[in-house]
Amino acid sequence: MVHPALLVAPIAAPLLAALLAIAFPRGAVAAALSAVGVALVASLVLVVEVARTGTGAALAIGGWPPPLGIALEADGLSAMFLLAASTIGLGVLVVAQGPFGWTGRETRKGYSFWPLALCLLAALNAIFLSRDFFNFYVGLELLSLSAVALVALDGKREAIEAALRYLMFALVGSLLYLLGAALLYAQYGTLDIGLIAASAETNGPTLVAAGLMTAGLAAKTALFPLHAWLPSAHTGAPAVASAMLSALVPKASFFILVRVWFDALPGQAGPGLTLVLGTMGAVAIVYGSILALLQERLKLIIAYSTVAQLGYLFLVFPLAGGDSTAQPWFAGAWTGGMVHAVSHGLAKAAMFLCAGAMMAAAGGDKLSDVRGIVAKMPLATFAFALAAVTLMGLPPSGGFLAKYLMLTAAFASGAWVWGAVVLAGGLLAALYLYRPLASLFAPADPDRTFTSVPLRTELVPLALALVAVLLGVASQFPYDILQVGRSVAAEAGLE
Amino acid sequence: MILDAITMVLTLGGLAFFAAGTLGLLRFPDTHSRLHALTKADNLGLGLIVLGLALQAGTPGNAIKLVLIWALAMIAAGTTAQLIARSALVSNLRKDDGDRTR
Amino acid sequence: MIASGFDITVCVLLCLCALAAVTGRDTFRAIVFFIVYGLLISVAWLRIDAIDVALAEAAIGAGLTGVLLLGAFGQMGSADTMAREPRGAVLIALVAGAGIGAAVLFAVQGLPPEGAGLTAEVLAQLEASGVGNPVTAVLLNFRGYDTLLESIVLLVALIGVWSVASETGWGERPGIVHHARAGGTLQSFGRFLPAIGLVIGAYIVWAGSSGPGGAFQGGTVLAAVAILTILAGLVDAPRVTTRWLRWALVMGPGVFLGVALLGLFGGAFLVFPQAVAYPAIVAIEIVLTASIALTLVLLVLGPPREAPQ
Amino acid sequence: MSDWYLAIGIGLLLTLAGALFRVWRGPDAADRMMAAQLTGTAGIALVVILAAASGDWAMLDVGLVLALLAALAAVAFVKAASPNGAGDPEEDDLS
Amino acid sequence: MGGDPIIASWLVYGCCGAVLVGLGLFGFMRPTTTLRRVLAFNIVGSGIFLLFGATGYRVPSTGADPVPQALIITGIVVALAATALAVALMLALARVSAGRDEDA
Repeated sequence: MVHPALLVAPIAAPLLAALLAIAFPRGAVAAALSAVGVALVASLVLVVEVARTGTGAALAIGGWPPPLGIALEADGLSAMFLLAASTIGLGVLVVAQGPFGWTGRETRKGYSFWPLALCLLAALNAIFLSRDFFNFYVGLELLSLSAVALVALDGKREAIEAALRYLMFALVGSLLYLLGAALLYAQYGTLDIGLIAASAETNGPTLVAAGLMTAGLAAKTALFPLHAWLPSAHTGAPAVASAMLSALVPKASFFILVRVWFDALPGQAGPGLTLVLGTMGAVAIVYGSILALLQERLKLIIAYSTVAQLGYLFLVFPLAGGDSTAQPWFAGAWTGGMVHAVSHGLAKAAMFLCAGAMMAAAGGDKLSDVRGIVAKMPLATFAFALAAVTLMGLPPSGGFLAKYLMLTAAFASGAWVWGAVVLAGGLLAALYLYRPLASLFAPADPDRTFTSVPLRTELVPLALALVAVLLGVASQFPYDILQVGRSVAAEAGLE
Repeated sequence: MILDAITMVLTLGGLAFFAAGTLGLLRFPDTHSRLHALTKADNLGLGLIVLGLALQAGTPGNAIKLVLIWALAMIAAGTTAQLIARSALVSNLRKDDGDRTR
Repeated sequence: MIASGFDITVCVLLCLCALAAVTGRDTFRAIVFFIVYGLLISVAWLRIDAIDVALAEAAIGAGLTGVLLLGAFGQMGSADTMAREPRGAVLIALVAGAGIGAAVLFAVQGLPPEGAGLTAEVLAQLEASGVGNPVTAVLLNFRGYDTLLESIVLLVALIGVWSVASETGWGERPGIVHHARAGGTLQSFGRFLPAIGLVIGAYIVWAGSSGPGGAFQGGTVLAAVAILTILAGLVDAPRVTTRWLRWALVMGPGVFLGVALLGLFGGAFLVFPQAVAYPAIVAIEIVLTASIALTLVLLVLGPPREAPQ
Repeated sequence: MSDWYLAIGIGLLLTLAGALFRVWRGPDAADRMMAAQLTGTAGIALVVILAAASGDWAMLDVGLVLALLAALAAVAFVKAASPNGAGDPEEDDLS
Repeated sequence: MGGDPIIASWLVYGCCGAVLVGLGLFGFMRPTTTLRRVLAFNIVGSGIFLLFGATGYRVPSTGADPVPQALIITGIVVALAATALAVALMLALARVSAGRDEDA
C-alpha cells in the first residue's frame, strides 16, 4: 500500500512553501523550488507505484471514510496529471527566478508571485487527487483566485481588465458548479464520487445538477462560446504565469468534468450531452484556429491556440466507447483525450516560456519584433518548433499519439465526422503555427540586435518540449498508466 | 399563565411602537422628522419586546443577554441617528452651495 | 399555519429585496437593499435551524460585505454609472436567469422529502470527534481538509488584493486614511464598542465547541469591530511589509497544516486521536480565529495606498 | 405560545416591509440609510422573537452579533457619503 | 414550532433559494457596472446556500443536517474572499485608467 505521505506531499509541500513565502519573502525562491521538487518526486514515485501495482492509491483524510470524510485517491489519470502539473510547475518556477527573483529589496511583483504560483500548483494537485465534489469546489476557488491575481500581476490596464473579466467568468462558473454539487448532495446524501456512482439514477434533480455542473465547468475550461475571457487573460499575464495558466488551469476543470460524467454519472449522460459538448469542441477548434491565424502578436497566437486545443478535449465525450471489433485498443478515444491534455500542457508551457524569453530579448512580442531570432536564440526557437510539432500532432510527438487514438476510435465506430474534425484541427494548427515559425527562422536583418537572455530560459522550454515528444515516442507507458483505475464508461462510452 | 399574559401584552406593545415608527418613517415630510419617528421605534419597540421575553427566558444568563442586546441596539441607534442627521445636514448644505454632492 | 405564514412572508421580502438590489440604476439603493437582504437571510437561517450559519451570515452578509460594497461605492463615486443598457443583452440575461431559476425550482421540488443527509452519521461519530457542536465537528474534524484549504483561499485573496497596489504603493499601509472629529460621535463610538466586541467575539469562538459559534463566526465579529476602530480613525492599519503582520497572517493556516502533517507519522493525514481531539481542535480554532480576523480586516481595507508624493 | 410569537414576528416583518418601501422611494441617501437602520432593529427584534418561539435560546447570540454590527453599516454609509470616502460628517465646519 | 405547517419550511426556503439564484443570475448577466455584478454574485451565492441549507432540514425531528451547514460557512467565507478581490481589482482598474498611476 502506498504511504499516505506520497498522496499528501504534492498538496502540502507547495502550501507550506507558499506560507513561508508570505512570511519570509527572502527565502521564497528556495522554498518554492524545493517544494515543487518534492511534489515532482512524490508524483513520480506515485506514477511508478500505480504502474507497478496496477491499482490506485487511496487515503481517507482524518481516518474518516466517505461519506463522512473526504477521500484522496490517485488512479492512473490522477497520477499522470499530477506528474504533468509538477513537471510544468517546476520548469515554470525555475524560469520565474529571472523576472521575480529576490533583487535585494522587496518588490510588489517579486513578493506576490511566489505565494500565488505555489497556491495555484497546490490547488491543481488538490483537485487531481480529490474524490469529493465540494472539495473540488474549494480547490477550484483556490485555483481561480490565484490565477486571477497572477493575470493582474503586471499592473497594466489591459492586464487588470482581463483579470476582472476572467474573475467574473470564473465566479459564475464556480457558483453553477456549487449549485450542482448541492443538488447532488441533497439527492444522494453524499459528495463522494464512488458513492454517488453506486447509487446514481436518472431523475430530475440529478440531471439538473449534472447540467449545471457541466455549464459551470465549461465556463471555467473556456469552452467555446464561454471562452471570451481566455485570450486577453493569458496575453495580459506575465509570460511565466501564462505558461501555467494556459497549460494547466483549464485542465483542472476539464478533469472534474471527466470525473462527473465518466466516474460519477456515466448512466445519466445521454446522446444529447455528448453531441452538444462534441459540437462545441469542434467549433472551438475551428474558431480558435482561425483567430490564431489573424493575430499579429506571438502571445495572442498561442492563447487562441489554447482555445482551439481545448476543443479537442471535448471530442472525448462523443468518441468514447464505440468498442466494435475493429477497435484494437480499449478506451482509445478516452485515453487519447487524456494524453492530448498532458501533451498539450507540456507543449503550451514550452511555447509560452519561449515567447517570454523572445519577448525579453526582442523587447516586444509582435512577429516583426522576433523576426530572425533563431540566430540569437537557437535553443528557444528549436523548442518552439518542437512544441509546434506536438500541437500539430505530427509523429512521433505525444500530440500524434492522442490524435491517432482519437482517429482510430472515430473511424472504428463509424463516427467519421469527429475524425474529420480531428484531422482538420491538425491542419489548421499547422496553418496558424506556420507564420510564427517562418518569422522565427527567417534571416535576421543585420541591424536588428537582440539582448541576451539567461540560458535557463531556453533550456527549460526545450526540456518540456522534449518531454512532450517523448510522450509519443514511449507511447506504451502513458497508455498503460491511464488504464489503471479507468472507469468502465471510458471504454463502453456514454450513450 | 399570568407571566404569559404579561409577555403577550408587552410584545404587542413593542410591535405597536415599531408600527408607529414605520408609519412615521413613511408619512413624515422631511429627513429630520423621519429620524425622530425612527428613534422612538428603536428604543421602546425593541425595549418592550426584550422586556416581555426576559420574563420567558429560563436562565438568568439569557435574560442578561437580552438586556445586553437591547443596550447595544440603543447605542447603535443613537450613534446612527446622530451620524445620519449630520450627514444629511452636510449634504443639504453642500447641495445649496452647488458643490459636488454625494 | 402561522409558521408557514411567517416563512412565506420572509421569503417574499427576501425576493423583493433581491429584485430591488439587481434592478434600477441607483447603485447606492442597491447596496442598501443588499444590506437589508443580508439581515433577512440571517432570519431565514434561524427558521431552518442553522444557527451557526445565521451567525456567519449576520457577521459577513449584513456586516463585512456591506462595508466592502459601501467602501467601494464611496471611492468609485460617479465613475460607477452605466451609460445605456442594450435591449438584447437584458433579454438574454432575463431568459438565462429565469431558465436556470426554473430548472433549479423543478429540481428542488423533485428532491426526496425524507432525505436526512448525513445527520445520523455525524451524530454517531460526534463522541469521537472531540467537540459537542456537530457543525464544528464537521468543519474541523470530519471535513477539516476543506477548512484548511479555505483558510489558504483567504490568504491567496489577500495577496491578490495587495498585488494590485500601485508600483509606488508597496510597503505603504492598506486602505485609505480615515479620520474623524476628536471626541465626536464616530470616534467615541469607535472607542467604546471594541471592548464589548472583543468580549462577544471571544465568547462566540469559545462557545463554538459546544454550541453555535466557532472560528469563522468569531473571527468575523472581531474583524468587524477592528474595522470600526479603523473607520473611526483611532487606529491605522500596519504597513503591508511589517514582519509580525505576515507571521500572524500565516500562523493560523500554518499551525493547522502542521498539526495535519503530524498525523503522517501515524500513517494518516489531519487526524485527531479522540483523546487529544478536544484540546487540539480548540487550540487550532483560537489560532485560526486570529489569522482569519486579521485577514478579513485587511481584505476589507483593500490594497496598500499610494505613497505620498 | 409560540404561535403568538410568530404572529408578532409576522407583524414585525410587515413593519420591515414598510421600511423597505422607504428604502425604495427615499429621496436621498440619508432616508434610505435610516430605513436600513430601522430594518436592523426590527431584525434584532425578529431574532429575539424566534429564539422565544423555538425555545432555543442559543439564537440570542445571533441577536447579539446583529446588535453589535448594526451601526457598522451606518458608519460605512457616512464614510461613503463624505467627499473622499474617508471623512466624518461632524468634521466639516458648518460655516 | 407553530401548528402543522401547510407547507414544509424547507420547501418554502428551498424554492425561495431557487428564485434568488434566478434573480441573482439575471442581475449578474445583464449589462451593468462591475460593482452591481459583484453584488449580484453575492445574491446568487446566498441563494445557493439558502437552498442547500433548506435541503438539510427536510426531517425537522432529527435537526438540521450539520454537513451542509459546515460547507455553507466555508462557502460564505470563500465568497467574501472573492468579493474582496473583485472590489480591489475594480478600484485598481479605475485608478489605472484614470491615468494617475502609469507604472511600469
